[in-house]
Amino acid sequence: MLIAPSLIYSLIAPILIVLGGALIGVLVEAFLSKAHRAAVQITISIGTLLLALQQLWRIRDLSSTTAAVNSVTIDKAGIFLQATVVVLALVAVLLIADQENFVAQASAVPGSNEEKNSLQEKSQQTEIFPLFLFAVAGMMLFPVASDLITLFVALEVFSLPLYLLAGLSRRRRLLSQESALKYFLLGAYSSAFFLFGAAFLYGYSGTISLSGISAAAGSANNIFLLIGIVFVSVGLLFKIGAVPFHSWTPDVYQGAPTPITGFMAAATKVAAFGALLRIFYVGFAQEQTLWRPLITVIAIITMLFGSLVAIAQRDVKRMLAYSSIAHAGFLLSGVVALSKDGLVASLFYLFAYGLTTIAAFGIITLVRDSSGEVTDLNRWIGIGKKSPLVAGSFAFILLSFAGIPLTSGFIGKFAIFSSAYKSGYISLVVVGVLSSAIAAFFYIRVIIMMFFTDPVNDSVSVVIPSVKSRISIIVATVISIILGLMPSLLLNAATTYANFIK
Amino acid sequence: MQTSANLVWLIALPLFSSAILLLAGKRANSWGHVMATIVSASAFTIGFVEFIAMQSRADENRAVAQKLFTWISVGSFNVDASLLLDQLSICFVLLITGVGTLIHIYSIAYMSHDLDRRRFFAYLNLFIAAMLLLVLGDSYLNLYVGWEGVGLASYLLIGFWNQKPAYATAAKKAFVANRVGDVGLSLAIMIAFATFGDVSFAGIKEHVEHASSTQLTAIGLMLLLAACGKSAQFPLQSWLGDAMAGPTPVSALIHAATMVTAGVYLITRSNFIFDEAPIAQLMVLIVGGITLLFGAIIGTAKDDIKKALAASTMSQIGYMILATGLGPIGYAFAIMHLLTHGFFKASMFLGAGSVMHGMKDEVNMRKYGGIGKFMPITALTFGLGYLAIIGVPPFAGFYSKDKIIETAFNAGGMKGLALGIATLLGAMITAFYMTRVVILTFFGNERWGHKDEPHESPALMLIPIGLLSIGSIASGFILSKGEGLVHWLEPVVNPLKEHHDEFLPPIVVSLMTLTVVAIGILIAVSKYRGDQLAQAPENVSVLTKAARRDLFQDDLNESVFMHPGQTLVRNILNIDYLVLDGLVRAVGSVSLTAGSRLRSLQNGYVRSYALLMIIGALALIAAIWVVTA
Amino acid sequence: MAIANYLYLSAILFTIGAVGVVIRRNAIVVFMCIELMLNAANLAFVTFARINGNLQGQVVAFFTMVVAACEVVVGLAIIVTIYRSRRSISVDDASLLKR
Amino acid sequence: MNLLTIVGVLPLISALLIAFIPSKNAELIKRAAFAATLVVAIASIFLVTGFDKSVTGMQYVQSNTWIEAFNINFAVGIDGISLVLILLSTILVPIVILATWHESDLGRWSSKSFYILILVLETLMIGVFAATDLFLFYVFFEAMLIPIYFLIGGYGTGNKSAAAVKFLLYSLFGGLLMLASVIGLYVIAGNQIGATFDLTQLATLEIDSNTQNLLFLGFFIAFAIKAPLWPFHTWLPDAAKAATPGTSVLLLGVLDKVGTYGMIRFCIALFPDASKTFTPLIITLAVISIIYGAFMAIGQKDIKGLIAFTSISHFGFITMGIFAMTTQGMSGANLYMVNHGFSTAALFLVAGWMMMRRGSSTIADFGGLQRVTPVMAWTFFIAGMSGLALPGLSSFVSEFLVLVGTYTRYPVAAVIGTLGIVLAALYILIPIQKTLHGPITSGNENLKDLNLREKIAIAPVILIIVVMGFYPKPVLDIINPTAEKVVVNAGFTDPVAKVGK
Repeated sequence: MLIAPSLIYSLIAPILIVLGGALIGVLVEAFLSKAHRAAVQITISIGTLLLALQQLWRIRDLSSTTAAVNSVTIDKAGIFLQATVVVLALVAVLLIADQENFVAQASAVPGSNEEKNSLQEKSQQTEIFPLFLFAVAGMMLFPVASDLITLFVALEVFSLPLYLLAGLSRRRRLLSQESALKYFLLGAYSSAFFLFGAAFLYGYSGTISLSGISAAAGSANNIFLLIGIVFVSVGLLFKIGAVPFHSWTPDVYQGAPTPITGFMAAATKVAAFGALLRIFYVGFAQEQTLWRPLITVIAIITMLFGSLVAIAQRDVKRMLAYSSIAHAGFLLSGVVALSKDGLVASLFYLFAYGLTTIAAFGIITLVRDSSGEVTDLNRWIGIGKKSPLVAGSFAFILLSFAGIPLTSGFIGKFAIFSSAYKSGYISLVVVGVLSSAIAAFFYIRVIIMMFFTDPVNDSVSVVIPSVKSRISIIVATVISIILGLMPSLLLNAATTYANFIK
Repeated sequence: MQTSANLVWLIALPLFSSAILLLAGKRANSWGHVMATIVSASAFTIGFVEFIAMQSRADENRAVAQKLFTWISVGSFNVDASLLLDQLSICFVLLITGVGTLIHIYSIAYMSHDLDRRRFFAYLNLFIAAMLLLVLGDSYLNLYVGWEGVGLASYLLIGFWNQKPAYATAAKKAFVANRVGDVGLSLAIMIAFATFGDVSFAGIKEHVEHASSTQLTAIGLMLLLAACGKSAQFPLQSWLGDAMAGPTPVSALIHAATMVTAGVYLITRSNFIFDEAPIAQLMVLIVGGITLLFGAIIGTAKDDIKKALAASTMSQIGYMILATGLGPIGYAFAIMHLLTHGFFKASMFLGAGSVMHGMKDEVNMRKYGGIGKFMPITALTFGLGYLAIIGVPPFAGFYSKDKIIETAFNAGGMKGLALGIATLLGAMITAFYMTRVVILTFFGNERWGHKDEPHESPALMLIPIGLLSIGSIASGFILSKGEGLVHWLEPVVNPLKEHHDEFLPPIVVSLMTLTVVAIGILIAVSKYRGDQLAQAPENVSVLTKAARRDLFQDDLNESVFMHPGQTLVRNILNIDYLVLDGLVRAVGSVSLTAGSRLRSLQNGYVRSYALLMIIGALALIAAIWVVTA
Repeated sequence: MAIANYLYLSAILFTIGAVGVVIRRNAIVVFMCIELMLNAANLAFVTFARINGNLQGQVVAFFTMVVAACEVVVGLAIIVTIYRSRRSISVDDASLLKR
Repeated sequence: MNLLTIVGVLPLISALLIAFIPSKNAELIKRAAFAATLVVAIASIFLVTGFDKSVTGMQYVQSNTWIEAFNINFAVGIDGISLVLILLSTILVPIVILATWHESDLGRWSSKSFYILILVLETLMIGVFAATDLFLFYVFFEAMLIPIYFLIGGYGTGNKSAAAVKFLLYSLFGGLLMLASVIGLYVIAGNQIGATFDLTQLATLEIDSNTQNLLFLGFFIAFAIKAPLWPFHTWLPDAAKAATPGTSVLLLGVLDKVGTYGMIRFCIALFPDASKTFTPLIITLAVISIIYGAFMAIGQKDIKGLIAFTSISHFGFITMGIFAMTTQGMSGANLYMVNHGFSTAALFLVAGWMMMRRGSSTIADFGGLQRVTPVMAWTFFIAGMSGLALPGLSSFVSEFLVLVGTYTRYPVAAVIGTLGIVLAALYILIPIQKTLHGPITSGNENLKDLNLREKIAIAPVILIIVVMGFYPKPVLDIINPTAEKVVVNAGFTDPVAKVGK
C-alpha cells in the first residue's frame, strides 16, 4: 500500500505559486497572440511574485523540516531568503520588462535579414518571463532544500533558464551568445562537481539529507567526506563566484543583457549563499575544523583578487563583476563566522547588496549611444554633467559598494566583519578592510569619470528610462538609502529570522 | 609689595596709539606723528612720576606691582599678566620713554618727507610698548612677550623701506637671528618651570638656592643665548650691521640705546640665577669679552657711518655683558654703562642721521669730509658723544667704562688679567675707530663730489640731539655720584655679597685707560690726518679685509647654516616626493600592476576556466589533506 | 569484484570527463564530457546505494538522468545558436569576452 | 532634542531647504547659506553659556537608539574639548562663506551644490566632535570625506581630481584600518560587558596588551593620516593646493583637527596602556613632523603648499602636546587646535584673495603688495605672525604650553621642537618678504585691496587671534578640566617641579 507523501502545501506554496506562474506563462506563449503576450506575461510575472510574497508573509512564523517530506526545510532563515529572492525578482522584473534590452528573435542569426525583419516587426521574445519565473522558483527552492537531490534539482532549475537568458541580448549578440555558452558549459561542469561531491557525501553518511550528514559526523570514512565537501563546495562556490571558480562571472556579466546581469548578480548570490549557509551551518557544522580554514583562505583570495582585478577594468559591467567577486569574498566571511551573528550579517548583506546591485545595473541600461548601451568606462566621462541625478544615484550606489558609512553597504560590511571577528577570524577582518580600501579606488575612479572629467564630444547620453525601469531603479535606490540611514528596519528582521532549524 | 594702577598705561598708551595709527590709515597722516609723540611723552611723564614716587619710599618698598589678569593657567603652570616696576625697571622705563620721546621728536622732522611717516610712528609706538612690557613684565613669560614684541617692531622698522630687497632681507635676518636667541629664552623658561614650577622672577628667586647647579647653569646658558640674539653678541651679532637699513632714528633708539641692551637687562634681571651658576657666568664673560673686541675691530674698518656706529654699539654692549658676568658688583656698572651709552650713542646716531640728512642720505664716510664747518651743531654734539664714548673725563663714558675695566681687573687671577687687558684693548680700539669716524666725517677734505653743500638740520632734529648730548656729558657723573646707581639697584641685584681685593688702585686703572685711549687717538690721527680718497683703499691688511667683512661671521653663518640648510631643504623636498609620496604612489601602481597581471588569467577561453576550476578543486583537496593529516 | 572498484571506475570516468572538458575544443564533445562526469556521479550514487544498503542513491540517479536531459535541451539550443552565428562550434573561437 | 542636536542638525535642514531654491538664484542661495551658518554660529555660542565648566563629564547629552541590533545609539554630548572644537567649526563656516563669496562661481557645478555640500559638511563636523558613540563617530568621520571630496574635485583648481582621489583613498585607507579596530573593540565589549559603543563604557574594558596595541594602531594610523602626521602627510599638500581656499580652511582648520581630537578622545581614552607603549614612537613622529614640515614649508614655491606644510609642522606640535601626557601639553594641544584653526583660516583666506587677484599661487609671482594692497598685506602679515607663534597672538600661548608641557616629561623632544620656532620664522618671513616686500613686480601693480565684504569676513578672525593671544583664559577654562581628566584617566600625573612649590 502506498502512503501519500506528507506535503505541507502552505509552506511550499510560495515556490509552487511561482512555478505555477511560470507554467501559465508557457501556456500563454503557446496560446496567446503575439500582440498581447508581453503585457500579459508582465502581469503574470508581477502577479505571481506578489502572490508569492504575500504567501511568504502569511507563513512568516511557521517552520517545518518536513514541508515536502524531508526534502524541504522551511524555517525563518529560509523564509527570509525566499522573500529576498522574491523582492529582488520583483525589482528586477520591471527592468527585464523593458524589452529594449532583449533580442527580438533569439533564433535569428545576428546580422541576418531575419533579424532585421523581426526588429522591424517589433516582435518580442516574451519567453523570457516564464524562464525568469522558473529561475526564481529554483532560487527559492535552493536555500530551503535540505537534501542533496533537492539541492541539485533546484540548482539546475534556476541555472538552466539563466543560461538561456544570458544569450538574449538585443545588441552585440555574439558576445551575448558567447556568454551563454560559457555560462552553460562551466555551469554544467560545476554541477557535475557538485553532483559527484554529493555522491561521496551520500557514500560517507548513507543519507542524502543534510541533517543526516550532520548526524554522521565522525562516524566513517573521512576521505569520502573530504571529497564530498570539497566537490559540493566547488559547485556552490562556482555559483557565488568565489576565486578560483569565478572565471565565468566577468564574461557572463558583460555579455548577458544588463537587466539579466543585474537579476543574476543579485538573486543568484542570495540563492547560492542561502544554500551555502544552510549546507555549512546545518550539514557540515560538525566538520567545521575541516572547512573553515579552507573557506577562510578562499574568502581572502576572493576579496583580494576581486578588488585588485577590478582596478584594471575598463568596462563598467566587467568592473561590477569583479566587484561582485570581491563581495562574495566578504560574504564568505559570514559563512566562516558560523554563528548567529554571521547569519544575521549575511542575511542583511545579501538583501542590501542585492538591491544595490540591481539598481546599479538598472542605471547602466540608461547610458546609451545610438548603438545601444555604453559600458566602456572611458565613455562615461562627464555624464555627471549630462544627467546629475542618474550619475548621482550611481555614485551613491558605488559608495555603498565601497562601504562608506551611511550606506547599507557599510552596515553590511560592519556586520559581516564583526561576526567574523567575533568568531576569531581576525585575519578576515584585516584582509577585508584592506581589500575594501583597494576596492574604493575603482569605485571612486568611476565617480571621477562621471563628475570630475569634462565630457569629450561624444554621443553618449543618458536616456530617460521607461516608467517600469524608473520605478525599479528608484525603488532599489531609495530602499538602499533608507537601509543606510535606518538599517534597523532590516537588521531587526534579519535578527529575528536568522535561524536555521536542523 | 605696593601696587600701582598706572603701570598698565605705560604700555597701553603707546600700544593703543600704535593700533589707532595703523587702523586709521591715511586719515591719520596729518596728526599721527603728533599723537605718537605726545603718547611717548606721556609715558615718560608717567614713568617720571613713578620714579619720583619711588624715590620717596624706603628701599624695600620701592618696587610696585600691578596684576592685570590671569593670562595662562593650566595645572601648575600659572602666569599672570602682571607688571613689576622696581629700581631696575625704572631705569629702563626712563631711558626708553625719555630717549624714545626725543627720537619721536627728531623723527617728525627726519621723516617729514616720507609718505609713510604715520606708519613709522605707529611702529615706534609699538616698539615703546613692547620694550616697556619687556622691562615691566614680572615673569619670564611676560618678558618674553615684550622680547618678541621688540623683535617684531625692530623687524618692521628695519624693513621700513622694504621696497629695497636688501632692506627687506636685513629685516628678515634680524628677526631670524633674534629668533635663535628666543629659542634660548623659551628653553630657559621651560627649564625654569620644570625646575621651579614657576616662571616669575620672584618665584624663582625665592627657591633658587634649592636648585642644582646643572639646572641653573642650563637656565643661565639659555638666557645668555637669548641675550646674544637680542643684544647682538657673539655669535649672533651679524644682524646688527645689516639692521642699519632702517631709518636712522630707529638705529638710534632700537639698535643703539634700548632694544639691543635688553640682553643686559635680562642677565641683570636674572642675577639670582647667574650668581649661582659660575659656568654660565664665565660664558657671559667670554661672550662679552669676545664681542667687545669683535665689534671694535669691525668698527675700525667700516666706511658706512651707521655700520661703524653699529659695530661700536656691539662692542659697547660687549662691555655691558662682560660687566654683568662679573657678578654682583658688575650689574650696576653694566646698567650704568647701558644708560650712559644710551645717551651718547643715541646722540651720535642722531648726529649721523643729521649728517645724512644734510648729505642726501649718503652714508659712506669716504664721501664725507670737512662737514664740521657746514654743520657745526651736529659736529659739536657728535663730538661730545665722541668724547663720552672713548671715555674722556668727565664725560659719561669715562665713569661707566672705567668702572667696568676696573672691575674686570678686580675679578682676580688670570681671569681678571685677561678681562682687564681685553677691556683696555677694547678701549684703545674704540678710541681709534671713533676718532677715525670723527676725522673722516667732520674734518679733512670735502669728498662728496657734488656741488650741493651740506646744510645743518632743522631745529626739530637738533634739539633732541642737544638734549641727548647733555646726557652724554652729565649722566656719568650723576649716576656714579656717591655710587648712587649702585645703591639704587642694590635691592634688585644684591650686590657686594663678596668683596674682591683691588687688583690695582682705581686711579692707576683710570690712568692706564686714558693712556691707551690716547694711543688709540694718536694712531687714528696719524693715519687719517690729511686728505683722504673718496674710495676705500683696496690694498689693505688681511685684518682690515676681515673686519670689512664683519670678521667673516656672515660667511660662517652662510657656509655652516644657510647653505647646508638650503641643501637640506632641497633634499627633503626630493625625499618627500620620491620616497614618502613615492611609497604612496607605489602602493597605487603596485595594485594596478597586480590587477593587470591577474587580469590576464581571464583569457577568454572556456577550457582554461575549466582548468582553473580543476586546479582549484585539487588545491582544496590537497589543502584539506594537509590540514587533517 | 570488490565494490570499491565501481568507485574507482566512477572516479576514472569523472576524471576523463573533467580532463576532456579541458583538452577538447568541440563544444559538443565538451558537453559530452560533462555528461560523462554526471554519469560518473550517477555510478557513484548507485554504488554507494549498494554499499549503504538503501535506495536513496538509486533514486538520485534517476533524477540526475532527467536533469541531464534538460541540460541537453538547453545546451544544444545554445550550441546550435552559436553555430548558426559563427559557423563554428570550437569553444576556443568563442573567446571575445576576456580580460 | 537639546541645543547641541539642534545646532548640529540646523545646517543639514538648511541644506535641505536650500535644495529647493532654483540654482539660477545664486545670490539668494549664498545669502541663505550665510544666514543659516550665522544662526548656527550664534546658537553654538549659546552652547557655551549653558555649559558648566566645573563638570568634566559630557553635557548636553542625548541618546537615542539608532541601530538596535548592534546597540548603536545616536548619542551625542560635549565636554570642554569638543565644545571648543565645535565652536571653531561653527564660527569658521560663516566666515568662510562670507570670505569666499565668489568661490563657487567657477566650479564645475552650481553654487547651490557647493553650499549644500558646505552645510552638510558642517553638520558632519559638529557631529564628529559631538558623538559619544564610537560607531556614530566613525560614521561621521568617514562620511565627512565625501563632501570634502566633492568640494575639492568639483570646485578646486589644478590637478584637483587626482588630489581629491588621493585625499579620499588615503583617508579611507586609514578609516578602514580604524574600522577593523572599531570592530575589535565592539567584539571585546560584547565579550566583557555586552555589546556597546558607548565611549565611557568602552573605556572600562580590560584588554590584554597585545590586542590593545593592535587596536590602538588601527585608531592611531587613521588619526595620523587625518591629522596628518609625518610620514602620512603626503595627501595634504596636494589636497590643499587643489582645493579652493575656503575648502582648504575647512580641511586644515577643522577636518584635520578630527585626527588630533581622535587621538585624545579615542587613542588615549580607550587604550591608556597602549598609548603609554607607543608614546616614544609618537613623540618622535611628532618631532619629525615639526621639523620636517617646517623644512618642507621653507622649500615651497606655492603659497597653498606652504600653508599646508606649516600645518603639518603645527600638527606635530599638537600631537607632541597630546602625547606628552601633561595637563599643560594636553590643554595646550587643545588650545592649539583652536588657534591653528583660526590662524590657518586667516592665512588661507588672505592667500586666497591674493591668488584670486593675481591669478597665480606661485610665491614668486607676487611682490611689493604692501604698497599696492596695504590692508590685504597687513592681514596676511598678522596671520603669518600668528603662524610663527608671535607672543601676543593666539598661537603663542598654545605653542608655549605644548612646549612647556612636553619639556617637563620629554625634555629632548621639547628642545628639538623649539627649533621649529626658528624655522617658523624662516617659513613665514621668506614668503612675506617675497610677496609683500620688495619692489612692486609686474602683474601686481593694479591689484585691488580688500573690499568691505572681505574686510568684514577677516576682521573677526584677526580679532580672535589677537584677543586669544592676550586673554586665552575663557577658552582655557573650558578646556582645562577635561584635559586634566584625560591625563589623569590615562594614568599620568604631571611631573612635579624639582624644587619650589
